[in-house]
Order: sequence, then C-alpha cells, then structure tokens
Amino acid sequence: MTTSKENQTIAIGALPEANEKRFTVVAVLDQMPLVALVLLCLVTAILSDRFLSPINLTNILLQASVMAIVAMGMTYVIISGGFDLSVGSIVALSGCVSAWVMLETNVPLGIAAGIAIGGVVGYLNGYIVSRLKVNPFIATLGMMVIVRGAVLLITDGRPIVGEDGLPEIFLELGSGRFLGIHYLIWVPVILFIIFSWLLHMTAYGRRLFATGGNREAAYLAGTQVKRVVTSAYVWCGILGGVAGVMLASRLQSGQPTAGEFYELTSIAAVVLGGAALHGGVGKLYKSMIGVFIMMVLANSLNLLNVHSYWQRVAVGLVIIAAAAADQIKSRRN
Amino acid sequence: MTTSKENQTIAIGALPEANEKRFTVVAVLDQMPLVALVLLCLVTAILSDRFLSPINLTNILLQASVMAIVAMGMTYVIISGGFDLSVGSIVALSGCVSAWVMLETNVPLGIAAGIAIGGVVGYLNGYIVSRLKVNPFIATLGMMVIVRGAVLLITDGRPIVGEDGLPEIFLELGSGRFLGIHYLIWVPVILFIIFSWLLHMTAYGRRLFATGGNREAAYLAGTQVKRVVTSAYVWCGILGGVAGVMLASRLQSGQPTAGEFYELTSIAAVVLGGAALHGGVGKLYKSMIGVFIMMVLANSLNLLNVHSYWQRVAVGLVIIAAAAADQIKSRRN
Amino acid sequence: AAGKTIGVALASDTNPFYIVMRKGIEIQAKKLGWKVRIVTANEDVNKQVNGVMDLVAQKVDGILISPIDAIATGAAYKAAHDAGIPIISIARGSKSKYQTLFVAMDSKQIGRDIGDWAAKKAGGKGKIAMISGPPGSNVFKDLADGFKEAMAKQSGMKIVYEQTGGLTRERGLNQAEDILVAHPDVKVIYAGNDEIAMGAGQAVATAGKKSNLIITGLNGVPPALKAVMKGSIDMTVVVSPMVWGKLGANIMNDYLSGKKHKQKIFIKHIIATKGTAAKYLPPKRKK
Amino acid sequence: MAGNEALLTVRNVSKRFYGTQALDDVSFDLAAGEVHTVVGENGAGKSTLIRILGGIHEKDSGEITIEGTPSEFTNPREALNAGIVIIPQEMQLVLDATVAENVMLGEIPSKKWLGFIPVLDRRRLREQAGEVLRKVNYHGSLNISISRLTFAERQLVVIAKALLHQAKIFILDEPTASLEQREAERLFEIIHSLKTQQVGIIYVSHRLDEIVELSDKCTTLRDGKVVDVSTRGHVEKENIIRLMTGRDLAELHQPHKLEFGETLIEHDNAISLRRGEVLGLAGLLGSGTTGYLRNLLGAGENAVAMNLLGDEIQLKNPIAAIKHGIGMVPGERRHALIYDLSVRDNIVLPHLSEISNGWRLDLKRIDKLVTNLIEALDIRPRDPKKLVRLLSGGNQQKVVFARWLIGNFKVLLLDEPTHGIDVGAKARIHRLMKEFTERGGGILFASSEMNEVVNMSDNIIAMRQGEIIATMSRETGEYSEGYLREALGG
Ligand SMILES: Nc1ncnc2c1ncn2[C@@H]1O[C@H](COP(=O)(O)OP(=O)(O)OP(=O)(O)O)[C@@H](O)[C@H]1O
Ligand SMILES: Nc1ncnc2c1ncn2[C@@H]1O[C@H](COP(=O)(O)OP(=O)(O)OP(=O)(O)O)[C@@H](O)[C@H]1O
Ligand SMILES: [Mg+2]
Ligand SMILES: [Mg+2]
Repeated sequence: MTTSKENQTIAIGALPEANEKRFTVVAVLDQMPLVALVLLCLVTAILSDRFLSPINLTNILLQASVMAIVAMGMTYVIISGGFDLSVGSIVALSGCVSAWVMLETNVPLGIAAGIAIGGVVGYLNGYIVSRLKVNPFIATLGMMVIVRGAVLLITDGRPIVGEDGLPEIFLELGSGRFLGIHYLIWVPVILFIIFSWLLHMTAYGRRLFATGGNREAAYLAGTQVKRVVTSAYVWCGILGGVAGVMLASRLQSGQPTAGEFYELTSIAAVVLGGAALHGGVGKLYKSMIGVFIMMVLANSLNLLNVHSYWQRVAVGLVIIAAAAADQIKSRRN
Repeated sequence: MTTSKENQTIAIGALPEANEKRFTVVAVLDQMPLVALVLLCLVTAILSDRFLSPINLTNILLQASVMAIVAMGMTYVIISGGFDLSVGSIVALSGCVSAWVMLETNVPLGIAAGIAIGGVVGYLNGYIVSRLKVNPFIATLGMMVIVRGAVLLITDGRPIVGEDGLPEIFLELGSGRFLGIHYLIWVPVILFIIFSWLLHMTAYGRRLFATGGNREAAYLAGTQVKRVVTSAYVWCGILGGVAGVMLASRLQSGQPTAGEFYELTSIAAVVLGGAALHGGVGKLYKSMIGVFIMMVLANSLNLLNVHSYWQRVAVGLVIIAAAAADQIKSRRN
Repeated sequence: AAGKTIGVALASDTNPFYIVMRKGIEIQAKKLGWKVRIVTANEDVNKQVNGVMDLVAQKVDGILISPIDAIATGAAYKAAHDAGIPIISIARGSKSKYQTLFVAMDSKQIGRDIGDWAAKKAGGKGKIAMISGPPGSNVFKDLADGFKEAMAKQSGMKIVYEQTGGLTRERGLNQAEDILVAHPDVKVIYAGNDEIAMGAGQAVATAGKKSNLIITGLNGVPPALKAVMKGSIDMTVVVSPMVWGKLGANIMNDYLSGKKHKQKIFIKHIIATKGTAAKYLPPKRKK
Repeated sequence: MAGNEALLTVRNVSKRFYGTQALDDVSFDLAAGEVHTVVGENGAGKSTLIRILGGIHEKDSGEITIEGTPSEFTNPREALNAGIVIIPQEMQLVLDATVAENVMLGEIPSKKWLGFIPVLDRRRLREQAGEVLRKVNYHGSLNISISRLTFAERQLVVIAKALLHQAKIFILDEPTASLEQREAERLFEIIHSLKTQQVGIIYVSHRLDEIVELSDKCTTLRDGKVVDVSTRGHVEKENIIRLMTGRDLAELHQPHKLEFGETLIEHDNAISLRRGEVLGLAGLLGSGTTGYLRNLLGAGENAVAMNLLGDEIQLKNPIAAIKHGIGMVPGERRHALIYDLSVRDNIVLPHLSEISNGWRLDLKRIDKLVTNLIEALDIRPRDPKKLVRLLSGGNQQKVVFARWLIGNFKVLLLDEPTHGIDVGAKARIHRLMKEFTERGGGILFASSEMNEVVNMSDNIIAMRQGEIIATMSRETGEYSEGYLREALGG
C-alpha cells in the first residue's frame, strides 16, 4: 500500500487555514451575548445617569446573586441534556426548611439542612429522569408541583420568621460585607470559580459534556451515563438549595412563595448564554452573561420607570432578539 | 438475479404470527395513558359516589373543553419538534381582543378577531422559530411575556366587560346547549374530528410528522420544512384563539390574566398522551387522554376534598407516575 | 343549622390573607358543627368556576366564595343558584344577580384612606412610588386607584413610579432598591400588601433612609404589625381576615336558619400605626 | 498463526426482540491471535451478537466465558474493563466535542494541581489522542469539532478511539463501510499487528473480499442461526453468498453500453450526464464528493448553476430539485430516514402531493405502490407499517432507495447507496440502478468502494479537494481500478 505523505497534508491542510480566517468573525459572533449585554448597559447609561452609580451597580450584583447561583445549576443540567423546572420550588423549599431548622436548632445546622434538602430533591429528579427514563420536562414539572405543595404544607402557606425573627448572624449574611463587598456577592463568585473548574477542567466535566452531547457514545465509551445525569440534577438541587438559603437571609424569612418563575428565568439566561437545550454545549461564564442580561434589563427598565406592562413587552423582545442574534453564528457555521 | 419464492414466503409467513403475539402486550403498553385514566376514574368512583353523577360528568367535560382545544394545538407544535410556551398568553389575548371587538362592533366579528389574533401570534412564533432559528423554548417564552404585556396594555389590567356586559348571544355560547349538550363541549368535539383528520389522514399531516421526526431528512425529501414548522405554530395560535374566545364566553368577560400555566398543563397533557418532545411522534386522541387525566385528577381531588396543598403533591405524583408507566413500553423496545 | 356541609371557594392558597380567612371559616364551622369542603384557585378564574361546579356536584348546603373576578365567576353563581344552593361572597364581590349576600370590603375606600394617611404624614409634599399588586384583578387595581385619588387632591405630591406585579417580599426588596436609585428623594412608598411593604422596608433600612421615608402596607398580618411597631414600615391596614372568615360563616349560618340580612354587609378596616399596632396582634400562642 | 487457547466461548446464546428472534442458539469460539469473521445478510443478527458481547444488550439465554471464566456484562464499562473493545456499527461520536476529546472519551487523563486538586491533563489528552490517530493515518487537527469532519474521517476517529484501550478481544462491526481502500488497508495492518500481540479479533463486514483475506475462521449467520463455520483456506466468496442468502448470486457488472440519450445535466463543461448513463464520482477521503452532490441538489453550501435538459437552472433547495426530477440518496442514512415513521410513510414522503386527492391521502393507492416496492426490493420484514427504526441497516437503505423509484425521476444523485448492505441487497440495488438507466434516467454515483465505482459506472470523474483531477471512460479503454487509483494518486 502506498501512502503518499504530501497528499495527506494537502487534504487536511485546508482546514487550519480556514480556521484562522474565521477566527476574528467567529470570535465576535461567539461573544454575541456579551455584545448584547454591553449594548444594553451602554443604552441604559446614556438614558439614565444613575445607572453607573456605585450603589446601583451594587444593587444589580445583589439582585443577580441568587439567580446566578440557580443558573449555575441549570447550566449543569442543560449541558447534561435535560432541564429542571423544579428549581424555583427548590429555592422556596430550602429557604423555608433552613429557616425552620435554624429556629429549632442553630444557624449552621439550618443552612446545612436547607442545602441538603435541595440536594435530595435534585437526586429524586435525577433518579426519575435517568433511571425511570421520564422526560425531564415532565419529571421536573411534576417535581415542581410536588415540592411547592410540600413547602406550603411545611409552612402552612405563611412565611417562616419565628417569634423574634431569624437569628441575627443569619441576617448578617444577607446584609453584611467582607472587604467592602456583600457576602451575597462573594458566595456566587466563589461558587462560580469552583463550578467552572469542575465543569471545564476535570474529567467529570468532560463526561458531563459527552453524556449531554451523545449519551449513546458516552455510554459505549464506558461512561456511567445514568450516574452522570443524576449528578447534574443533584448539583442543580444543591445550588438551588444554596440560592434558597441566601434568599432567605436576604428576605429575612423563609418564603413559601419564593422562587416562582426562577426556572423559566434561569433557563432563558442559560440558553441566552449560548447553551444548547439538546445538551452537550455550554459555558458557565456565558450563563452568567445571560443572567446579567436578564438582571440589567430589569434594573434598567425600573430606572427608566417604564410602565410594568411595557416592561414585559421589552423583556420578551430583548430575549428573542438576543437569541436571534446568537443564531447568526450557527448559521455561519 | 434469482429471487427464490419460498425464501420470500418464509419471510412473510414469519410476520403475522410475531405481530399477533406482540399484539396483546404491546397494545396494552401502548395504551398505558388510557389505563391510567381508567384507573383514576375507578378509584375516584369508589371513593366518591358523586363522581359518576351526570352533573359531575358534565362538569368534567366542561372543565376539559378549553384545555382540550389548547392541547390540540400543542400536539401539532410538539409533533413538529417544538413547543409553545406562549399559548396561555394567547388564550388571554384573544379572549380580551374578542370581547373588546364585539363590544365595539358585533359578535361574529369579535369571535373572528379573537381567533385571528391567535393565528397572528402563532405566525410570529413560527417565523421566529423556523426563519430566525431561535430555539422554541426561548422564542415562545419571549412571546409569552410580550403577549401578556400586550394584553395588559390593551385592557389596562382590568377585565373587559363593557357597560352592560358582553352581548347576550355570546354569553349564550358559554352556557347554552344544543341537543342537550353544551356548546362548549360541541366545539372541541368538532375540532377534534377536523384536526385528527388533518393530522393523520392528509399529506400535510405526514409532512408534519416527517419534519418533526427528522428535519434534515424531510428537507432532502423535498418538504418545505420551514413552512411546515410555521404552520404548526399557526394552528396552535388559532386553536389558542378559539380556546380564548370560548373561555371569554364562559367567564362572561375578557380576562387579561386568563390562561396562566395553560402552556405547562397542556404540554404535560400532550406528553402524558405519549407524544415525544423531540418531535415526530404523537396522536391527537392520546393527547385528549392526557387532558382528561389532568382534568379528572383535579375534579377527583376536589370531590374527595383533598387539601389544596396535598392536591399539588398528588398532581405532581400522578404526572410522574403516569409518565414513568408509559416509559415501560419504550424500555421494552 | 348543625350537620351541614359548606363549600368554600377561595381565590388563593398562598396569599396569607386567604390562608387566615380560611382558618377563620374553619374555626367557626367547627363551632357550628359543619363539615367544610374547600377548593382554591391560585387566582385563576376558570379554575375557581370549575371548583365551584365541583362543590355544586357534591350538593353542599351553602357556598362561601371570595370571587377572583366580579363578572367572570358568573357561571359559578348561576350553577349554585340552579342547584338551589345559597352562595355568599366574602371580601370580593360579584355582579351576578344570583349572589345571595355580600360581606364586603371597600377596596377603593381603603386605598383612599391609605393615601390620606400618607399625605398627612408626609405633610402634603413629596414624591411617591407605588409597588402595586398584580394586574388583572379589580381588588388591587381599586386599591391603587383609591390611593391615587387621594393623592390627586394633594398638589404637593407627585407619583413618580408605579409598577404592578406579584405580592412577594423579594419583589418589594428589588423594586425598592431600584426606586431608591432612580428617585433618591422619594417620600412615600405605597406597597400592594404587607409582604411587599416589608421587602421595601428592608431595602430602605439598608440604604439608611428610613428616618424620612414613609412605607404603607395592607392586610395587617402579625409580622407586618411587628414591623410597624419596630418602625421598619409605617402603617398597615388591618382588614382582619380571621374576623371576616368567622363572620362569613356566621352569616351563612343565619341565612340557612332563615335569618334575614342586608344584601351587602360592610366590614370595617382599621389603620394600624406605630402607636396602635400592638393592639391588633393576636394573643401569643404557647408552644 | 492462530492461537489454540480459547479466549472466548459463546454457547447457545439466544436473544429475542419482541417480534424478532435476532439470535437463535448461537455458539461461537475465538482464540487469542485469531481473526474470526462474521457474515450474514442484513438483519441476520451480527450486530446483536456483538452488542451482547459488549454488554450493550443482555442475552435471553446461553453462556459466555472469557478465558474460561463465565462472564456476564450489564454495561459497556464492565466489558471494557474485561478487555472487550468494540467499534460499533452505528458510529457514535460526540459531535460537539473535539477530535481529541472523542478519542479519549473512555480514558480521560487527569493530573493533580498542588497535589490534590484533580484537573484535566490536556497535554496528555492531546498527546495520547495524537498517537493513536497517527496509527490510523489521521493527520488532521485534533482540536476541531467532530462535526466538521467528513463521514469517513469520523470513521477513522472511531477506530482510533477503540485502539486506545488495551484490548484482549477487539470487535469491529463493519469498520470499512465508508472507508476507501487506502484507509481500509491501513486498518488491516493494524489488525495484523494486534494479532501478533495475541489479541482475539471479531470482524463483521459485507465486503466479502476482505472477509476472504482476513479470516482465520468465518461464521455465517442466517436468521439468527449459525449456518456455517469455515476455517482459513475454506472461506470462499461464492460459498459464503450461498450460505448467507440460500441462493447463488452473480455480481452485476454494468455491461458496456455504447449509446446514451440526450444530455440531462451539464455543469461547467466538466460534468455531463446523459440519459442511460451512470457517472461515477471517485475520490479519496474528504475529496468533496458528498459536498458536490449536495450542491447539485441545492442543499449544499453553494448553489451551482447547471444546464438541465437545455435549461439553465440553479436549484435553491431539494424541493426545486425534486420538481425537476432530481432525487438524492444521502451518504448517511440518518439524513435520509425519519426513524419514527413507517416504511410506507418514508417511501412516499417526496410524492405526497402527487398521491393525494386534494388534501386527502389516497391510502389504497399508496398501499399498492408500497407493497410492490417492498416486494421488488425485498425489504424485510414485508410490513409497510413497520417503523423504519426497527429495521436492520441494510433494509433501511433499501427504503431510502425505494423512494426514488416512484414517479418519473430523470436524475438520481447517489452518495454511498450501498453503504452497509449485504451482497444480496447490494446486487439488487445495482440492478435497480441499471433498470433506472435503462428507462432513460441518469445516475450520478459516489462510492468509497473503488471497484464498485468502476464496475457500475460508464464514465468516472476523479475528484480531489472539490476539484476534478481526471476523467475516465469505459469507451476509451484504460478503464480499471488500478488506473483510477493511479489517477487519484492514492
Ligand atoms: N433494539 C431492537 N429492537 C427490536 N428489534 C431489533 C433491535 N435491534 C435489532 N433488532 C432486529 O434484530 C434483527 C437482527 O439485527 P442486527 O442489527 O443484529 O442485524 P445485522 O446482522 O447486524 O444486520 P446489518 O448487516 O444490517 O447490520 C433484525 O431483524 C433487527 O430488525
Ligand atoms: N462544515 C465544514 N467546515 C469545514 N470543513 C468542512 C466542513 N464540512 C466538510 N469539510 C471539509 O470539506 C472536505 C470535503 O468534504 P465532503 O464531505 O464533501 O468529502 P467526501 O469526499 O464526501 O468525503 P468522504 O469520502 O469522507 O465522505 C473535507 O476535507 C472536510 O473535512
Ligand atoms: Mg449490523
Ligand atoms: Mg462522502
């Protein structure tokens, strides 16, 4: 057999060059969500001089902190090829459980309980999706309703505050600062670093992407796909739990109605950040950009005192426009 | 080439037998949702003597009528490989538009306007999904928010009733009967026949299934996939419009907040009925079974006086259980 | 009329107002020796109509309803009427001719009273921001309209911000944060209910602006009363859903035993402020 | 050269998918250092046997031992750990991941940061992937996503991925189905070197020349039963065909034809297809034949202007192509079939408008049409309502082909039309091609099997990197596989 070397180099030589040429265009297109975010900030900054004030920027970070954490978990689940409609209910459940346990015992136990219950619900989701093979939409929709019912049962429908409010230390978490920055902002920053590492730098992360990208291929390569899928839901549950506890400290109470629509908002944020709902594609920092698009938009519409009916129209339009702009990339590929 | 006849006859002969054997097991597994529904009815009938009373059965049909129509449209969209989160908002929009137009002009024009506006929103959805290639989740989530904002703008956040209520003839539609059966029940029955025929008996229906099942393959086989996808959203919008008008006649007003969560309920119903969210699979009558599972469940929980918090838990459990049971079939494949 | 079964159709099972009202009805029903069957609707009118029909199908002896919408629930009233079941509205009323009685709250008046109180407290001058309740229902719209009416009479007061939305503390917090940025000199924050008010109170306290800013609430639930006492919000309106619930049950009892009432029975609402809030707290439960 | 020690024994294994007895009391032996080939018609149960060995399916009954110990795998991981490595028939790759990541999917290398934080070892990932990829003659970039490779290039990645593992038993399910000869021969070299390392090899293919060349032992399956086991020296093509199909079968050679009709398609003065002609497109891996056929159909990256029966046209999409009487069999079945639809619906899909009365489908007519086609192409099972998903690969391919035999199509664009189908079916498709041209149609035909191109075509166009580098004609002599290979520089 004759294998001519030059011939091969020609045949594939075409590709790297093409790659370089595409680099600049693709790089920009790939950062479309970031462009959208910057644009949004620019427009708001021009229309309102208050937008760039330190206090407003702090507000945005504070308001984004809980959603950012939820969106991290959602990113994992979406990369695994599913999604989690129950995360809003998980936020409420863990906030209430955490408030309730800390009133009965102490603050650390309360926080731990809140996060743990999120993990448990996440595990159930994962079990139903990966073992019972129920479609994620149905499984987590069912779980969303069940968990909301459970929260209402636990709390009897009323916020949990205790006789004299929640413990001071816990409330400190919701309002205190470290190095001049709110704890509530530190938490997502630290979690972002950890979960970026886990997603993008470890073997586990690769398996998650592979499982979401092609479950069959991952399975045949010896990946324990069921376990990987379950783990994604567990992370989502745990992060939902953390978000719930943080929200409770911010709201100084366990709120049974907290977290409504968090599932849709976080899915929208993650997808705006470029993750694919069929799985296998996504980046954690991009999901954060998605979160900021949603949050800055809400803040800017409030600052500009746009009527709340018009706000909805604007939010919807921006979501669709951002997603459509992001599609230009795929069409060029 | 010699094609030996016996050889072929062997191949043919083997089949019917195999088919017959499969018949019983598969047929039952295939009808799992129906089994679930019958079971649900049986249990309720045993626990409550009122369940089978004519008035209650009429109630169930009345209660299911609007959701049944929404679910028909959703079935089309899901078969096409998408879904439509905006349908709840469409129901509200067309109800309000219809009420408003009929107060300004006359009843037929009002009804037509309500249905037409649904079709227009559906077309927009279809355009965004098929031409701008935005993921259906994001596209219709955005549309859901936009349309809800539009309804609130049109109505200024208040129900539309007019000075002396909506026209009598229109209200008659919501409460009157023909041959002893409510108009509100006739409408979905007739629509069911029409849309079953369209879906299962026409060339258009085949193209819809093909497009949802494998867009690329359908395209290469000469299907105008974009047009087909768009049409599914248009049908969903139109049927959402019909549902909205019917709801307005039942509620004797255009309600700007009507239809909330209809999207999730109808998707759940359609998927419970066995349609696949990745597209290309589904049957209209099965979606109706899904609707009845949801509706009978709600009715039965009310009859049994289950506390509303427990109701949520029960609804969630039944949804998951029914979906899990339906999966046994796929696992045997 | 002991031994009766009464159906109850409430607008929501997550709004503290209705949760407490439900308790009131249940407590009173127990005293009267009734069975209660409850359906709730999460502010979905169609669901409420369905729920009432389910009650009618069960042939209950009477129905207490807090209709989500005055017109849209017409079919429910008609169904009850057709089955010969009395149907009494509480808190929210119906325009249906089949409404047996109405134990009413005058939302617009409450809004006016809040407005008058706030205007007086603010000295008739200053900017106003409104974080109103959800759109689509008449109650919250009437409350806000009443408030605006009162403010329209004040030449020195101007509404600079208004948003409608859900009745959650989180929303109160987030919106108040944004209000304080957009309008740092805001004088009055109107909140659609106590939860929103308490969220706003938190934002204002964090920003260190509490001393010269007025926050109004509505409902008079215990945590809000405590917040008023602490000064983190300035007033709430005690509409006492517990009393309403009990009253509703009593009036149903009267009706079933043939006692006559006026078609419309108004309930008083009381403004609770720092000085008076303690009075309206329910007695402390012992564990 | 075959070892004697039994590496793997399969005893009386059966497997039933409801409705189909895929394996019926199958026994099978494999020794270390031996190549044991498995042949059989489409749907005979070859892949099922392999999937059971790899822990993908569970057997219903029977016994499997590896080196004397009974083994029962419930998932691929356990099989991999036991040293069973499979190249599955349906290529399974993660399209959104890079070439290197796909190769290393089973053994993602990790290192420790600061001695305790595990992180991905990207350098080792690249190096190890590069090493095995070189073994299979892939020299492209490691960091591009798989979705940008051609089908054949992907097949190389799949083989590399399998070579990564230390195999005791190496199983290949139709690995050469889309490879042209140069790559295939490279693969045989690898197989030989594995043999010398005492690895046992199971090899499934429909290319019988390969089977004859490679087999130390050859098992023939038919309808899930073992009908024959031959050893080296006794493995003969004609014999295998008879055993597989139960009949003799002569391979079709397109007879020399001198007269063609009017010109159907003309493009760039380079390609012209006449009535009655089969025009072959030949090229080495990644030469752009697939892309060219798609462009002609109007479904590719660039629309091409061409002359169709004297009219200058530029097809914008397949719909227009079909209107002009041009149909296509795509190179990958998953681009051609709607798996959740029935055989019948898949066949009539492009013709729905013609066979409906207004809106309503003429089901009677459809059933008659489809039943005839199923008969003519011997699609099994003979059930028009069967979901295509449940058919074996070869039968699926026949369904794709059947589509274009309805109606009056002038031109067929065929990309690897016999990909993965058995000899019998292949002969049948060749015959159908011939009948199509006899009726005055023209066929543009790309295949990675050079001898197929040479046998079937009247004229051949050799391509490299999307450019035409040579043409060959049956009429002008100098028409052979060797000549074509030389022209392509392979
Ligand atoms: N998952 C499954 N469910 C139902 N039937 C199946 C399944 N997998 C295979 N079959 C059936 O089992 C039989 C054997 O299939 P198998 O894939 O083993 O054939 P094969 O010999 O590999 O054919 P080919 O040469 O076409 O790849 C076929 O009739 C096929 O339709
Ligand atoms: N989307 C793409 N982006 C960049 N390069 C691509 C893309 N698709 C294909 N290519 C490259 O274009 C070349 C031609 O591809 P094509 O599929 O037409 O080749 P082919 O001859 O059919 O190959 P094979 O024999 O492998 O099927 C290949 O080198 C391939 O790597
Ligand atoms: Mg096979
Ligand atoms: Mg090709």
